[in-house]
Amino acid sequence: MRIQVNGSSVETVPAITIEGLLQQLGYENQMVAVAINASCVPRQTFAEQSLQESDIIEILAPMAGG
Amino acid sequence: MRIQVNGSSVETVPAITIEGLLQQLGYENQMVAVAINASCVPRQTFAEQSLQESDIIEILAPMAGG
Amino acid sequence: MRIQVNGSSVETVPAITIEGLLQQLGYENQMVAVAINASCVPRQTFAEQSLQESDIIEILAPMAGG
Amino acid sequence: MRIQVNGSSVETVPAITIEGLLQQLGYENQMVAVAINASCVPRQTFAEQSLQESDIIEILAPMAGG
Amino acid sequence: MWKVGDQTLSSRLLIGSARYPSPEVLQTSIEASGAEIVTVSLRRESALQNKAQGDSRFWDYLRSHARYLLPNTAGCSSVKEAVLTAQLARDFFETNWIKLEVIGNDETLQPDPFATVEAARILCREGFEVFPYTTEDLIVAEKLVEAGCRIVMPWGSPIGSGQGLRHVEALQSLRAHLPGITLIVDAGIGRPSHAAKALELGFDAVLLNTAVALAKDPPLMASAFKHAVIAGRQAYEAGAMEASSRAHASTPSIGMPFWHQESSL
Amino acid sequence: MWKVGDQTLSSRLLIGSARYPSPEVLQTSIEASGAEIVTVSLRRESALQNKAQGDSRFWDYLRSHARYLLPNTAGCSSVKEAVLTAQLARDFFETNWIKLEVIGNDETLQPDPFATVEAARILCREGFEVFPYTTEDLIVAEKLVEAGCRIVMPWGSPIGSGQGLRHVEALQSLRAHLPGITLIVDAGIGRPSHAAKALELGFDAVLLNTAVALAKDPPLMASAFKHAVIAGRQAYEAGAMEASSRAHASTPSIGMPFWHQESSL
Amino acid sequence: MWKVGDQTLSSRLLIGSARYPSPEVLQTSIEASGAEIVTVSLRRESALQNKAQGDSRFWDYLRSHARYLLPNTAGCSSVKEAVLTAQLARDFFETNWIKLEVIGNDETLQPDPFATVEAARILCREGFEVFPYTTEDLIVAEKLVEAGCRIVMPWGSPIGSGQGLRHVEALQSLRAHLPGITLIVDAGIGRPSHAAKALELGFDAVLLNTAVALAKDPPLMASAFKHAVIAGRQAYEAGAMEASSRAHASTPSIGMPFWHQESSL
Amino acid sequence: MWKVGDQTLSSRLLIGSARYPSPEVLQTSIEASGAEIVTVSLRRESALQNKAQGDSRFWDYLRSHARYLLPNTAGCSSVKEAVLTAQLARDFFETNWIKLEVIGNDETLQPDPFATVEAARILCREGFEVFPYTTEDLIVAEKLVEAGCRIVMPWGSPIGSGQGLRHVEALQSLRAHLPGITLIVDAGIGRPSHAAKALELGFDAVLLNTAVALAKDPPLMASAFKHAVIAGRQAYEAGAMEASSRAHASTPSIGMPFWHQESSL
Repeated sequence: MRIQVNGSSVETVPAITIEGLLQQLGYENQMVAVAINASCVPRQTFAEQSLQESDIIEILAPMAGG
Repeated sequence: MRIQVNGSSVETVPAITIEGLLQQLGYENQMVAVAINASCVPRQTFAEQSLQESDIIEILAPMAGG
Repeated sequence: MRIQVNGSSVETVPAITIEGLLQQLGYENQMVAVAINASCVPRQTFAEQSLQESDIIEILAPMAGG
Repeated sequence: MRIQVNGSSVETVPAITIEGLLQQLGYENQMVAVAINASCVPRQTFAEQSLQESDIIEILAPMAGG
Repeated sequence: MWKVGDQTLSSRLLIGSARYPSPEVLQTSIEASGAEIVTVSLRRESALQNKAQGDSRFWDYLRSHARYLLPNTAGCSSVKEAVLTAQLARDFFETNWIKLEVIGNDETLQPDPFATVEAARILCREGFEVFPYTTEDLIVAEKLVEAGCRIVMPWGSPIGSGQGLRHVEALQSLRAHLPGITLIVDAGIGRPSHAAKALELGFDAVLLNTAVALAKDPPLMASAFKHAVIAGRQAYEAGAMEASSRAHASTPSIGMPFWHQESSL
Repeated sequence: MWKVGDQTLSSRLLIGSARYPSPEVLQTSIEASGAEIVTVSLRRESALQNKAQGDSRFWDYLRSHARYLLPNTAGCSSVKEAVLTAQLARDFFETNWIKLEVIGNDETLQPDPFATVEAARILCREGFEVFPYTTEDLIVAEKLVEAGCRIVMPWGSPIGSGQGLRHVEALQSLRAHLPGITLIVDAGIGRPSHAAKALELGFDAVLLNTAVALAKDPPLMASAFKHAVIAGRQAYEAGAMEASSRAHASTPSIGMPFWHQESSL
Repeated sequence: MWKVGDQTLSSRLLIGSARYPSPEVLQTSIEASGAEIVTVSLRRESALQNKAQGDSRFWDYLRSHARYLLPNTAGCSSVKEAVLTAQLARDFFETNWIKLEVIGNDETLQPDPFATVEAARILCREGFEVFPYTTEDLIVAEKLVEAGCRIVMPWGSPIGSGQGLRHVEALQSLRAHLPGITLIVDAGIGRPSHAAKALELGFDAVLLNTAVALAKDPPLMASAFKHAVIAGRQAYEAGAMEASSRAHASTPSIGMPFWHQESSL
Repeated sequence: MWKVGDQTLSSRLLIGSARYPSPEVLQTSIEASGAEIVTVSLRRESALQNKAQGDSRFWDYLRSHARYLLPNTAGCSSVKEAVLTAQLARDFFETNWIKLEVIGNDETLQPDPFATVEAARILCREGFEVFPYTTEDLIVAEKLVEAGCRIVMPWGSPIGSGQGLRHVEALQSLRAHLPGITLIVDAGIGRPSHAAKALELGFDAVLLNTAVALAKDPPLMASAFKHAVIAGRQAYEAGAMEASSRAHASTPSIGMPFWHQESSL
């Protein structure tokens, strides 16, 4: 299926979990925060939470801030 | 009947009009603005608008302002 | 004889008066102030005051000022 | 003889030295600076320097300062 | 000439009518000021006792002489009060102009930006020309414009303090970001130099009261302000020099006689 | 009306004649300013080449129209130069008035207090009416008075900088300590609000040049300053209110209708 | 020692982690500053390319060394964005602290008081400890407190401008009216003297970033700020003298020798 | 470490010894300040009555603990007095250091630039290391340097007023024009932020007295100033950012999630 990740189109297996997506994209060892369709996804649910066609995903990482 | 005018209790005939009240209180030749129960009463209705028991009346006059 | 006028060397007849010098230099109709060797020369003495070899003359005119 | 010390009149023996004066006034154990007639007197000359009738003496001591 | 709301005016001074030593001084001060807009208020009439004395002279004069009256909502501290006061004033003074003042703190007399914006929205919808008293906050001013205001009146400094323009950069920012809005500095003007400065910054006008009313000679001070707003506006139109951190000789340095050159050795 | 030296004047604005885009603009600016005193200078005449052009128009105009000329010693940096320049100016301009300027630093154009006082002493003895350009330093001003000056001209800020009055407290102290002396703020005035402020502080007049000459529209700016000095002086005479750190309601709070009382609950 | 939220801290300096020349300089600067709270942000990870380089060193360091992280909502300009960013940050950084920043104007980076108050209300209800970035407006600050904030962070001047405290009287008013609230000056601090001044006024702490990050020598500047906040706080506790408009001799004038009395003749 | 005269010092704070509530408080304050130079004075001893009490404790402590004493000529208002006082102090305190203070006005306690320069010239010729108290006037400072001074001490504001640095641009000009001279801000420092600012501007040190002595807790205030001069000096050495009139985001704006882009629509 096709979803949006950080503004780019990405092809995944259907009903992929967030954990699965992060593995697919090479983030497995990194700490990130994830929002689906502008809602916050708690980190402890990454393994269960599965995605749907056309979902808009944001993967965020810590950065310097003022 | 008994109403409140500018914070004081006043005894009037029942269903007195605003015009009647202004006469009773000695305002007849003065220009004033009137509110009944915190609502503005247009001047042209002073002759018709009658009051009810316990109404709260404010009679306001022009004053210096900054 | 040779004198300095406003920083330039000028050749004149000997013992020329200031009035003579101003004529020679083309200032006759202009109002100017004159200093000889850093001393002020009153205007009413321009006709009598004669110059000497090597004198340093400043001819000044009115200008805008703040 | 009579001299002025810090604005007051003081009676001393004639030709008293500064050291003598300081003893007479009870300053012997204190560090002070001394001026005679508005001139500075070096401390090491206190024993020799003698005073004259009508001298004006200032005895100064260290004080807080900003 | 400039426009405020739909009216064209000559004077860029708006004047308050309060705190004068007497109605006569008020009258001569307003005349000396050249102001065409005078602010007024509505208050409880204590009719029975002293009606038709002092204050009625005040009102008779203003009614016949002030070109435009600008009623205010002074003393209001909630949306409801301010809206009701505005409605009463419209009916009484027969004008849709209202100086909207919703106070957020009784000690500092600061405007409450939240209540002011909300009241402005209601009053603009009801057809009022709202003159809102506000701070120099750009975001609040933008919300007032969104709410329908064509005029915004930032304070210079606290009401009646006479401190002049406290936050000049913020006022400049307001002017730069709201080019199409009529901006009037209201409150805090203490001296003609403050008024001149507001106009120099491109503000359209100033509104003041205490600075004239509490001067030792109010009519003379009113005249001083009349000149100050002319001075400030002309300076704005004349395009002032930029201030510089360095000195620049005004008298040209060319043609210096020799003794000048010498002395620099 | 006020007095400077032995003359009685109406205008409290003294204006410089330098840096204008053209002699015509100079002329209309001076007229628009209402100034009765115009500063001028003396410089080497480059006679042979371009005599009687631009500059002679300048001079013809000033000679016939300026009520009082005030020659300066601009560019001098020693006592000797300044005294000589003053003597030449007196002879040429037929006035004992001299704006004494002895510069101590070519970059900041600050006055040299030591040379200024010494030159002032010499010139006062020679019968000049000395208008000394100085800082806001009270002690230096007192020395100038001791030297014979009846007029003292502290700077507002560096010459041509347009920064206005940099050291307001020091200027106030000067005014307070020298009540009988004519005090004119010279240098640094950039905008009418600066001029108004100087007059509000009790200064007798201001002298300026660059602020008018370098405005985009010099005659309009000259008019702006004319109004500003009137505003400032009237304010001084009218007795301005004291500024306060607190707010004070201008509209009286008596007679508030009940909904005001409610809202404070 | 002081309290912010439920934590007890020694240092009254909060420091940002952005704009440093390198992660090493960031690290030594934070250490030199003595700050216990470091602000951070969340942004889109461009994972595939450059993961685990520069930025992960940054994160590894902060995770292990910063005593408290304070995530921000920088760049948000609506309530919805700010709330979502706060929720993500809480989950990621495992803290309920959030520096709430809702920008009202992209050029001036001013806070939007309306959106900030609304977002603060939502976040406080959700159990966040909200550190709201706001102006010096007292009424807005009071609304933030009403919304549940125990901390209010007024700006000193625009973000990154380094102008220091622009509106000192307004900040003093804020301190005086909100005695029980933790007040932190955020934004605009450019120099240690600015930080010291904020603390002298009774503010509980300062938050800064650019002033250290863009100094030529950031760790040394961080140390400078460490000393400045100590200086400012000690001064506040020590009870500073009142400033006076007049001079007062420090050296006592008693016991002057006679030549002093003479010279005054 | 820095040099003043021929001595190398750690602390950039010079402290006065007057106006403390007690000799004990003076002592703990000096210790807390870290100052190595303490100013003192000479006055008429009223020996007969109360000799060797309070004041002798003061003197015993200073003699044994202050690393350097700096006697002053406080109260002098003529060249003659100042020179004599300096000579007595040299003999008594066994130091050629002298804080030269020649007052020109008893109310404002301003220095007399004329007498100060003349006295400085005499004292420098006699081998003194002169620390002259002066204004921020560049020309006067240059004359002091010409007279032989290696140190110049401009005031920040009037003695004992606590107003801080009144004329910042003038102080900056002084620093820029006298790069090789030791510049110490003397007088007017009221708070640590003032001291920090002086150091940030590149001044070598500050001398203060009243700000510590009249604090409610002088030793704590002394410590505050100790930190402030460290902060200010480190900031100067660390190269502070330039202040800007505009805002600049500290948190980078790259990598914003989509909802940020949306909200700007």
